[in-house]
Amino acid sequence: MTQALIRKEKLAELVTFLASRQKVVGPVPLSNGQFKFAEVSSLAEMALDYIPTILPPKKYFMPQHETLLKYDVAKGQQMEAVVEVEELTLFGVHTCDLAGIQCLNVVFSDRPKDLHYMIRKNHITLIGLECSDYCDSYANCGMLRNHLPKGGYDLFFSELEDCYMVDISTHKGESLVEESGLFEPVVFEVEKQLQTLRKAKKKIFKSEVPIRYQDIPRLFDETFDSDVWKRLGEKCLSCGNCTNVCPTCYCFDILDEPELDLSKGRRIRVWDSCQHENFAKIAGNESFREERFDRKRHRFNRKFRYPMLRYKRIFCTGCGRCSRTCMAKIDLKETINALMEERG
Amino acid sequence: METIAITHSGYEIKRGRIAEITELTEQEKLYRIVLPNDETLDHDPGQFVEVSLFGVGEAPISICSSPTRRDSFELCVRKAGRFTEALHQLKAGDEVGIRGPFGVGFPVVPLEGNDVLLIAGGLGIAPLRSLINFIIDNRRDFGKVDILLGARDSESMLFGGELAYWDKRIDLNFCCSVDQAAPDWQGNVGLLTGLIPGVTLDPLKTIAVACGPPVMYRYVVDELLKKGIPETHIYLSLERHMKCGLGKCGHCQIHDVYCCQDGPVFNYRWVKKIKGAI
Amino acid sequence: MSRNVSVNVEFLTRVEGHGHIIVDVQNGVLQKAELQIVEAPRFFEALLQGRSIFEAQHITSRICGICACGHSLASIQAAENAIGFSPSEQTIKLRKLLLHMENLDSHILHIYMLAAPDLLGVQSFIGLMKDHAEAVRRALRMKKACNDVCDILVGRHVHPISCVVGGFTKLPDNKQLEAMRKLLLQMREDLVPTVALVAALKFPEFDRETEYVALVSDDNEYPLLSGDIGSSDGVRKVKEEYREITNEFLVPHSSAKHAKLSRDSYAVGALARFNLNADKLHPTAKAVAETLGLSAPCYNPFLNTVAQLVECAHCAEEALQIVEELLAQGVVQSETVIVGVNENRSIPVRAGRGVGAVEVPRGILFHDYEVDEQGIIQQANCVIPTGQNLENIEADMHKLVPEILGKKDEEITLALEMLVRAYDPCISCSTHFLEVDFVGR
Amino acid sequence: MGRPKVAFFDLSCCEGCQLQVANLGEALLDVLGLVDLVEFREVMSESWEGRYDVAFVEGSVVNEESEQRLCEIRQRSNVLVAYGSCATIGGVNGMKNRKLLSDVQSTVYGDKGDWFPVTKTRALHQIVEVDYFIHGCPIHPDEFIKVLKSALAGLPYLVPDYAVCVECKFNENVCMYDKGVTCLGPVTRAGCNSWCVNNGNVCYGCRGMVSNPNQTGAEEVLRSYDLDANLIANKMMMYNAAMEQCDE
Ligand SMILES: Cc1cc2nc3c(=O)[nH]c(=O)nc-3n(C[C@H](O)[C@H](O)[C@H](O)COP(=O)(O)OP(=O)(O)OC[C@H]3O[C@@H](n4cnc5c(N)ncnc54)[C@H](O)[C@@H]3O)c2cc1C
Ligand code: SF4
Ligand code: SF4
Ligand code: SF4
Repeated sequence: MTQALIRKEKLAELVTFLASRQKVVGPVPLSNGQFKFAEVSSLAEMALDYIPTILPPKKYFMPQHETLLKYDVAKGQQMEAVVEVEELTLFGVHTCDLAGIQCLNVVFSDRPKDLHYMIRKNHITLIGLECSDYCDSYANCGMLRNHLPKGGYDLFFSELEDCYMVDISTHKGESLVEESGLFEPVVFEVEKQLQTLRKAKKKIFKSEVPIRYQDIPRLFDETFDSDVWKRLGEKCLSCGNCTNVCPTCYCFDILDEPELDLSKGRRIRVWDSCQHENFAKIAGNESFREERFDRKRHRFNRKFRYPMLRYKRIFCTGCGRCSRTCMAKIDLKETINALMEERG
Repeated sequence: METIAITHSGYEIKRGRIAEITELTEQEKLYRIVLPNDETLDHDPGQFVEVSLFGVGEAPISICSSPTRRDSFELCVRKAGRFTEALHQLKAGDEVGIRGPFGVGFPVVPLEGNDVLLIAGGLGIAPLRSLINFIIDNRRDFGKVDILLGARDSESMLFGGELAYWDKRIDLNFCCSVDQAAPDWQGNVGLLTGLIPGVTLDPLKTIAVACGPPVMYRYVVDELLKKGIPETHIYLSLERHMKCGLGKCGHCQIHDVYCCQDGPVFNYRWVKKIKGAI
Repeated sequence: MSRNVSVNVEFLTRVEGHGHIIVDVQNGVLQKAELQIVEAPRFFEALLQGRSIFEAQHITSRICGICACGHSLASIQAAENAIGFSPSEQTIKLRKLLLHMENLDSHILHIYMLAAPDLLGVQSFIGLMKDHAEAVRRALRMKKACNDVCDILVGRHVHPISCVVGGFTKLPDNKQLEAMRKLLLQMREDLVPTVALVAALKFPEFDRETEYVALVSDDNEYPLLSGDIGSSDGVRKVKEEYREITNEFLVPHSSAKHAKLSRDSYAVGALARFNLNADKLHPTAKAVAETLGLSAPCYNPFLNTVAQLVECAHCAEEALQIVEELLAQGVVQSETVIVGVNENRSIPVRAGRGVGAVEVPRGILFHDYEVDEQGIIQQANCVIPTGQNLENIEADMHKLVPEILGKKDEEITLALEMLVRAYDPCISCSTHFLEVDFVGR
Repeated sequence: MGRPKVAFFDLSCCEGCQLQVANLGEALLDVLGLVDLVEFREVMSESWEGRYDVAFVEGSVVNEESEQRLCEIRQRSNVLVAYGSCATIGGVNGMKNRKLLSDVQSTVYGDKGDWFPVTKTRALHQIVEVDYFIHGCPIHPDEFIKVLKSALAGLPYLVPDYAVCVECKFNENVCMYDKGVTCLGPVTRAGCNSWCVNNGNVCYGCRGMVSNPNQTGAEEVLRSYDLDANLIANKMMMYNAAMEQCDE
């Protein structure tokens, strides 16, 4: 669509404007240089120079605990399917997380569609924010080509010298721009600045691992029996942190939560993880991924190979969260490097 | 936070009424279930439903009746844990929730006009029974039909009366074997795989369908290949942990496929390519 | 009058922990009056040896679920003294707040759930639900308020999480302080009918003068978290000399040790504190004392329950004041500590000995640790209030039984149970203490 | 059908878990509306002669007397629930199992140690059959309610067999390892909603280990923090020592 720009000094006003319309969520600082997406009411509460939040924004699209049905068994198996939603503006989402949301979109709109996800998604306004440098040494968005915007937002902000260039990608975004009255038309000078930024990024975001995007799935195919997996298996504690923090992990469990009177209750879904031992266990106690290394390998393949076959895209955004969070120091880039080394 | 009521979410259940319960063994019960308003489940043999009891949970269970019998459908459930034990507590007249049918069942179309070799181990007879009765009800559409059945012992053999009927029918070759024989057992003793060499068949005209515990498959496939049956003529039903049945929750994923939507029945040629599938 | 009485209450109810009361009267002469402590010993002192001083709070908090915050505070004080760490003013303030909540919570539990049923002639608070439904609801609400404040402050009341050596691992923000303030204001309101309820109760008449021991200080604050050890017989010692106060000894019928000072026994707890420090109470508490007719010195152990209610008023007012001060000043979040077992070396450690002396609901509690230069515990000792009271309880029983011999057996039994309960004994606590050197002298 | 008869008992413990029940506040009244509370020594003088539908037992077995009491309770109960770490895994009482019993006794009671005979600490299921486990030191009120509901519905309660980290991540806490201290979350079974970490402390493992912990992996991680071997062993065994002996 079109573009606009907003002066930096107007940004605070914009956030206040957004917050006056509906709940706004943005990156806020925690201790130890970490961040999370949380409700804000002003620009001052946010840290726009953040590195990937502990949990990705997926928690707004498919919450940790989510009600699917409400039931009442007082007279047989009665129920009502429900979605719990709220209008939400997500502010300052990096390109890697936008890519993560796009991955989830693909999965949940694949037939049979997931209405809970689809409905919630339609209540969320997404405002992206461009990074000009790697967040930290764990990030590997360059390798996955997610350092540049590839859609998936309503508005997208790129920080330039004294303004933000704003890409307007949807009708929803356009009306925000109009209603706020805080944006200006784009001028040539600013367009040039954006070009300079993108050119500079080309130099900065070199692939951290010497492999081309299209060659990645084959690497995993060829190293299925690699010893690298065995070594990861010895280190991995199966805590599931890597899957919970991953923007494209979406596995879940379904549970019933009865109320105290036992007749009414809710059926909910809760994030689950393929790293847990019982995840793939069937009656008779047979488990198809009993060994830690096997589960580790499954996870990597579910990022880099299987989704390529099914959805024609890699399900790693390069956000680096899994490596950042792992206390056993299992590192995604190191793992890919090790696989490449072993394959020779 | 606003709560919106929705329909067609995929998670809603139909309220199935248990019309009849038959105790097959100490571990297994057969449930005949009727849907409201004379609705037909309209399934394919080999498909499954998610059975649900609010407050307890859900479990995938194969439909073991043939789609040709349309007024109700049957499920054979083994007591395996929390959910299935709760199900075993129910009485006729009680309600269960039903979602589905789900998945890709047995290859009915390719089977038509061909000879059929059906191999069931243990509880694997449940889904195969659907296919067997379907074949019986459309008998002339199929060639020669062999049924091989294996069980731990005669006690755990399911559908005893029906087996005898199949055995009696001249248009079916029925053969069974037990791992451990009681003193009064007259039939074959030994692993199910031991029955395969004895079957006379035209390998290029035969399509084999197997359903049973995962350990069984490797041996069964070996025997079938020895018989000269082409890989593409072999179908296996794979059991995986399943939750949603909608190809989302990830539990049943094998490589890029979801067992619940793309399976549970797969062609062996595909299975062979996938490490760890069997 | 020569009669025989044999009281044998097995597993005394509505007290914390396991004890029996044994009384034997032959021909009108008291032969035996014992509070047998049959709680199996849990050996906390031994468990602490060889562990990091940074784990002491977590472990000793598990001595007792009811006074878990008190144990934590005494443990932390001892540990910080041992390694030479001085807490910040904000930390001390928050610790005082925690101690007030602990005393409030425990006293409310005792007044409503453990003591009131006796005085109202029912077997338990379940019995109260019929005729005193509003009181039960109020009691639960007041307890819940204490818990909620503790949840905000330290994560939970039973085995607090965030108060550790060095300070707090989590500090309340303004929103949370506001929530605490609201809860405490409600508490203040609920205390009014509570006082009315207790004012209407009739407590047994009984007096026995004894020695009372509690923290004392020279300033104007009602001493709970700091001070010297003082007694109504004029003894005053610094806390490091607590052993010269407690003089513990073992008796065969109790896995808890007994204690004595100037006389054969002494008492600690709300009544002891009141007797020694009544003039330092918050004005509201003084007014409550007046309403309830309690004045220092009071020698009726049954009135310990009344002293507890007076303290409730004090603690609630002081807690509210602390919260309001913090709201006005703002909590300095940067004081949050991350300690673990100090693997990040955030707190300097040195060898040494430290003693913690804290006034917890049932009286003065001592923790005493000796650590090496790595901060590993070499010796540990805990002296629990109930243990200090045991000898005094038995002395009370010796005086009480002859006075009520004219009554029916059930009445005697009930009177004895009530006496023991009035001390609000915490038996699980009392079965862990002391070292070899004090035994059997 | 009358309401189920429910009783609470305690063996060797701090009684903090009963307090957690008493502390349910007004929710306690809802619970009391569903069950018939017949025995609860800490807050009631009533006692009951008949069978218990559900008996909640807190505390560990540390001497012959408590073993006997436990067996009696088991005999009189249709359903037995072990609640609190002391009961479910031995808990802090188990620490003494790693020391010589006689040393432990004399440390506390000097030459009078044998006045109070004790045995090694054991969890309830090491002696009698246990139908439900509510882990934790103390128990989490939500889980207590969950188990109560399961028991009343006659359904098994499945204790989560994944790590505390899972809930910790759901709660979006900054990981303790990132803060430079070590945490037992990765090997401890979840269910407490990462209570300790939510409050800025580390997990001490009070719920016991997941059924198949990567213990060597975990020790490796702890070692990288320059802790001496004793401290690491102490850390892992604060709650789990009684279970160690059961594996022997
Ligand atoms: C496609 C398919 C068809 C099936 N058909 C039948 C059938 O016709 N009759 C029958 O009796 N059983 C059938 N099963 C198996 C049945 O789903 C499980 O026995 C049942 O889910 C166990 O649930 P539970 O709550 O009783 O067990 P739990 O108490 O949850 O666990 C007991 C055991 O069952 C395993 N288990 C739990 N959930 C599942 C699950 N969703 N899928 C597989 N295993 C699980 C556990 O890992 C454990 O080993 C089928 C399974 C699949 C995948
Ligand atoms: S696999 Fe790791 S780097 Fe890739 S998207 Fe997931 S968390 Fe981010
Ligand atoms: S803080 Fe502890 S429980 Fe939380 S993620 Fe880190 S290791 Fe796991
Ligand atoms: S975080 Fe760990 S120590 Fe704390 S309650 Fe949970 S399991 Fe227990």
